[in-house]
Amino acid sequence: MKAFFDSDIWWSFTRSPVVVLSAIVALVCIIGAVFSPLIAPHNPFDLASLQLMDAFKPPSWEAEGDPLYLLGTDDQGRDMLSAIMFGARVSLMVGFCAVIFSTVVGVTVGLVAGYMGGKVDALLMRIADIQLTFPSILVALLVDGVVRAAVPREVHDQIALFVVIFAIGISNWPQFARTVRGSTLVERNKEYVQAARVIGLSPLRIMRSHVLPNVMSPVLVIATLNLSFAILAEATLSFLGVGVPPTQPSLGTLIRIGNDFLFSGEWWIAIFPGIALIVMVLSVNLLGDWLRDALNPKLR
Amino acid sequence: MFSFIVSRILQALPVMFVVSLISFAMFAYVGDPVAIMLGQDFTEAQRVALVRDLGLDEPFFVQFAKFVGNAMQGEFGLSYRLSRPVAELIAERAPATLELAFSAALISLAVGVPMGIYTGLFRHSWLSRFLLTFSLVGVSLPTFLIGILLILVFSVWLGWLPSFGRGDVVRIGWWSSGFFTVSGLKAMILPAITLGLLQLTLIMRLVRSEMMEVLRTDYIKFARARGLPNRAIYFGHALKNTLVPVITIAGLQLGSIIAFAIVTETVFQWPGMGLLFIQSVGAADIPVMAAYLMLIAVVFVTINLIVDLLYYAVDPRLRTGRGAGH
Amino acid sequence: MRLLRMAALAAALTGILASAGMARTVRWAASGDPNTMDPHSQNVGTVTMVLQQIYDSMIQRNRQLGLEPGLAAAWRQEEPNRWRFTLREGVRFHEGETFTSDDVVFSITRALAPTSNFGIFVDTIDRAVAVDALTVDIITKAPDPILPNKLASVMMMSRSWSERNNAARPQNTRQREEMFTTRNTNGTGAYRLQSREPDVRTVLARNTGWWGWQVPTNNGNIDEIVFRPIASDATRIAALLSNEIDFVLDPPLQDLQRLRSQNALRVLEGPEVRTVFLAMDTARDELLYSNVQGRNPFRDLRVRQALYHAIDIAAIHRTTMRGQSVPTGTLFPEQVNGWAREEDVRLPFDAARARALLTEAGYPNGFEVTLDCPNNRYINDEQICQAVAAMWARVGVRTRVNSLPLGPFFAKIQRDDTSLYLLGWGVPTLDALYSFQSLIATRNGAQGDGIWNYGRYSNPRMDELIQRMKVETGDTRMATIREALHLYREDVPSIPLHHQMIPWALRSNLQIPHMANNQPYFRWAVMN
Amino acid sequence: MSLLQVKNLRVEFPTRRGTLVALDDVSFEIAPGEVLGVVGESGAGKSMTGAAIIGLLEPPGRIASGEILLEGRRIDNLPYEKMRRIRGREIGTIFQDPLTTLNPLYTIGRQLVETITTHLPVGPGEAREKAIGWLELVGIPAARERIDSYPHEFSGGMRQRVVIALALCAEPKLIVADEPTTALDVSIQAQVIAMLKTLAREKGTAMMLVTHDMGVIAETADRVAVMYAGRISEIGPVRQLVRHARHPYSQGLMGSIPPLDRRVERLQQIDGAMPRLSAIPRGCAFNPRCPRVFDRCLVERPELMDAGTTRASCWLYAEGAPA
Repeated sequence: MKAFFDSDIWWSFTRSPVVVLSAIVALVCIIGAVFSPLIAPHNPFDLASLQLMDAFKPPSWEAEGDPLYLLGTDDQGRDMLSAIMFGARVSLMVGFCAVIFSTVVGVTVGLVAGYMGGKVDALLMRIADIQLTFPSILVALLVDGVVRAAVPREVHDQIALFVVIFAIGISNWPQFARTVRGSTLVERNKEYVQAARVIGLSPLRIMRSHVLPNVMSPVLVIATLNLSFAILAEATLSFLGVGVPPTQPSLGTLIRIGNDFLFSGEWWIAIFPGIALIVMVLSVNLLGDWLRDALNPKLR
Repeated sequence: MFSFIVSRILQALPVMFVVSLISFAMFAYVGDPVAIMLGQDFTEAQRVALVRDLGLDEPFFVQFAKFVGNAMQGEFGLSYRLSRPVAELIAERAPATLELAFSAALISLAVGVPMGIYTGLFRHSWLSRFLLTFSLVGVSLPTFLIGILLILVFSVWLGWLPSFGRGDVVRIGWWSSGFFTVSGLKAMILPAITLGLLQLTLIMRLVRSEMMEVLRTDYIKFARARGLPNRAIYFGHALKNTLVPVITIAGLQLGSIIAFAIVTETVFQWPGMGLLFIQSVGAADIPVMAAYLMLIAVVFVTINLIVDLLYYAVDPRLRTGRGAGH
Repeated sequence: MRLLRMAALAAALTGILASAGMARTVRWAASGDPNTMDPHSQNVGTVTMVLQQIYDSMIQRNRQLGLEPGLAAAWRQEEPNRWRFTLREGVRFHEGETFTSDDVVFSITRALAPTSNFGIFVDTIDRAVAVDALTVDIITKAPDPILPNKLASVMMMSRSWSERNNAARPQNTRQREEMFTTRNTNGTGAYRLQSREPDVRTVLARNTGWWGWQVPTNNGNIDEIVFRPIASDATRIAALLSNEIDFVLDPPLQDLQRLRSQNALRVLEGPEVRTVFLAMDTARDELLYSNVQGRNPFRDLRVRQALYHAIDIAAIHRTTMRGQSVPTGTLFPEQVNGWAREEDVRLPFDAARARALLTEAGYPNGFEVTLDCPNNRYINDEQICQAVAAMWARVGVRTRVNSLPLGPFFAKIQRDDTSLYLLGWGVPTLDALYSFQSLIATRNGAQGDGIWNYGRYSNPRMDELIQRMKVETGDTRMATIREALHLYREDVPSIPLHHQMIPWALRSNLQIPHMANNQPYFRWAVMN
Repeated sequence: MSLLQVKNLRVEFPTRRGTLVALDDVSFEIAPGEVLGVVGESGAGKSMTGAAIIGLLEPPGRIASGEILLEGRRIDNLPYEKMRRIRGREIGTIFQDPLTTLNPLYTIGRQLVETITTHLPVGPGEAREKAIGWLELVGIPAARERIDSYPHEFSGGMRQRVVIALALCAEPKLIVADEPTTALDVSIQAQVIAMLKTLAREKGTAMMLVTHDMGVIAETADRVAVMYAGRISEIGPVRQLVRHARHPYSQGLMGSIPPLDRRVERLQQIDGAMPRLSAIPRGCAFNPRCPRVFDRCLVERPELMDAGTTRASCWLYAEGAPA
């Protein structure tokens, strides 16, 4: 740990106020989102607690605002701040799970392809190429559309969250696979890996203990940048109305709902979730950008 | 040259095969067409008759071959939602999407490439820093929010530009074009910017990093050491080398414009294929989705082919048969 | 290359000329698009609002929704079961065919076909008989006092055109059939269909040869109507605010305040003859979408009453509808013949009573149920459902709102594939029977009875009253309606919410009479 | 007068842990037509010196103090545009790896022609003839046909010949050749060096030949500078320095010269390794490895001083050194 704080990464981290700020923002977002059930002022999912008479309250600093609702309420009387916190929770959860999913799939495929080489490599990379030809948002939409058609609506609502995670995750693995394969090819031919082979270590073990650690830093960079992509993809799907189920509104869902009130003076219903989304994604992007530069000093 | 194209087309075949297989699987197995077409009250005889009519009792590969055969003639059956031939629907919508994508691509390239070159060359100027920050905000802004904000500012507050639709279109054969009317062009501006912005920032960042990569190469150092003027180094040597990878990735990015058009078209109620597709996803209208998938695959394969040809034109190493150094 | 450029230039010029032409064009938007152009296939407002500009009926509505001669210049009930209609002379269809009694016989027969969705307007008709080219007799199975009211909704098609194009029977939308009439029209009306791209735009052009332009009240001066569906509320209103649209049929309620404050815009307000209510499956022994096993809670009157009591209609009126609704306790608004103030009384909002009733009925912990809800059909339909769901949650009935676009929504409930749904019902005939017959009567296969009764409510006493309504006249009939209304209040076959108000938003230079049936009649529209 | 004079050159790299001194107090001269060999281990500062002379130090590296003079003119502080005109025209450069120094997307002819027309007052046609002439001079067979070939159509050795042609084609007075043969096959190295040497002699071009290959130096150079940890540790005529090196480091190096012209992979004769720039010891930088280290070496840094036939920076040659 001490080594970490002494490292170049930590140094370049502390050197950039923007990066520190975005890390703090990201952390606040994550904490606010993860612990929203504990710290949110209201529970927007508890239908029974909604008071329709409290609908359309502006933010508390406005003339008609209610101190009870800091950022105002939506058309059903939901507290916007709580809705945003819960929404961010859904957005982040989908984002993280999707990235983990694509990382696991992508890294595995990349390692196998790079290590085995030959026909396995050619086949796997051909699949990745084919998928890369399709924009990931389209893949996600298609997966969602197919599942929607394949399962009854009630079942779909129950598994919708997983479908979205799967759809976004599956749309992004080739990036990881390609990078990892590239690094694996390089590592594979290095002496220590050759040596490990010669002394008869199992391929699995070699990959895990020798190849994997060396490909982790590009993977980390891609994963970070992909997190922002995944969050945006989820928001986009939800905005289009095909993402997470309406019972678990994400930030994208909130923006879609708020969009209807944008011109009627109730701007806060769309603007606050929009700001939350942008701030979250921007801070993740800044972190990812910095991480890429920090792990790849020659690019600076 | 000819054999190059042929080999590329041959390579595209498996892609098309896989895509049509997925398409077919969606078409044939998802959402049970028989149940959908029969509705509530039917007799067993009716069901069997329909199964036979649709050819669903035939072996898999026969059905698949028929599907591919029909698809090649543009025949995808009726939309479940609109009760109209899918091919007709798509043909009606395709010009809107393609014109929008074309305009967005033009914007993103015409602005993104110069910005990328500039920020790659003058890395420390304040303008570069500004553009980089701008690009980061650009990739962090979801497309739909950009669209909403543009509508709010330019349509509602300022009243300069239309907020939805294509304006007046001119028919040229079966193609409908918005390029020849004032209202069509005005209607194009906001959606094209919305759609192009993300690609613009991506292309800018791509060009920038490629430019920086190229500027670090030995042949650029050597060009400097030979005392060539900066103009010749940057725009002669560096740019051309930058373009090689940029062409590939920009080609793919431009392809994804067509996909992102789905979002833009929803926000601007742009009557293109994307709007059709999203309505179909919502309504589980499988024939439309399958046809759209096939069409997009064709578009992408075409884009890839064009990219390869450009690559071929730019990089002499490919022209001598075997690629050295790759 | 040169040639191509010339062609493009020419095309561009044509386009510019067309756009800068002198024609008075109304650009009109609504959230939904008609899903067919067949005049007898879908009895839905979004279809009618376009088709009634194109097709005429024998009897038409005037500006007060009263009746006036249409294609029939005169009519008379010759015998209790026989009506005689004298047709207008010299009327031609848009494609040139002369309109004759044969077309009337054809159209009525077509509306009677099994695939017709307009059966309710012709349910009492036995047959139509052409007496001569301009005279038609309509024979009813039983005396039908409101036949002219119903015929005001039956559009007249050309027999030769329809048969030539294999469209002798209405398109079957349930089986996803496409036929010629899905996209083509040939009416006698004030406007003809010039072009149509489903979901994109529908252009109507003035039919200068329309017989009605001779009638002084038809003072419309619109040359062209461009209809565009814009599903997104925000986009629709942005388009109006930025002068891309002249007329929005269904402006979102939340934007009214802002629209009123604009000088260039006007908001026309008025009630619609349309009542929004919640109906539930009272037929099955076990609900399709609920966690209750082995019994159907909605068959228990106490449960229906409990759900009724749990609704805070004042909150919905104030917040969800922003005042644009008339809360009601009955099946239709006062414009409808048969309405009675004493029967328009709601069960009061009383959550405690609701919980008590649920406990009494054996659901002390409530239950779960799914509420099917359209999200682009009625004013704030989805929001109403969500508000209701929250209110029911407070008495323990955990309600999942399943909101769908109108196409899938209607398809779903029309398959009886629902446990609970929200519906809004307009009354084009302005007579009580229409609502009772469609919504409350037992579905018995007869034309019109119970065809929109997707909860399959069935009450023999109610059915008897409805059958009597069909044949009785005068005070006897009024008393029957009154009794049916009272039974409706007591037995709660559905939970009424409100009559919707239908504000229209338009540019100030456009005048069009606001109609309680939410139908714009462009023959009366004037643009300065 | 010397062609090139480098006086007390100091190059620094600012980093987060303070400033690294990459070159410190480097001084030498090159006479017209003279070949100066610069040797030393990787990281000793050989290439850095070359880069400083042509004014192409990689940022953030910068010349902190000292002067570089070409024919008596200072060139280290010239504005970019003026310095550009000197590069190629007055000082030619040859880089190490011929596979990467040529732009793969342009024909070699185009690259030659643009260099010639940049610096010499000739039209494109004449420049092309000159280019063909240079290709013939550097030994490209069928130069007239091959001038329109792309770099990847040549072998490594041939490409380095093209690079040499590019460096010479504007007829510079000085060539900075940074490890010109290291990347080539051993069998070709000798040919290329021989060609380079002959050409330089014919044209009267002076050359700074950076290499770690003592064999090449012994055969080609007139004088040799030995660099260690950013400083010149010894400089003198090639014969003296090879045979009678004075500095203990040079002695170690020379001990490693194989009897024949064979490339030496590593200078392993001296124990230990050159210190990193961030950890240069106090006193003489060589002191941890020096077999003849004594007190003064640990505290005071030696300047270049006369050491008989050569000049060396070693306290052994100062007054009062232990015998």
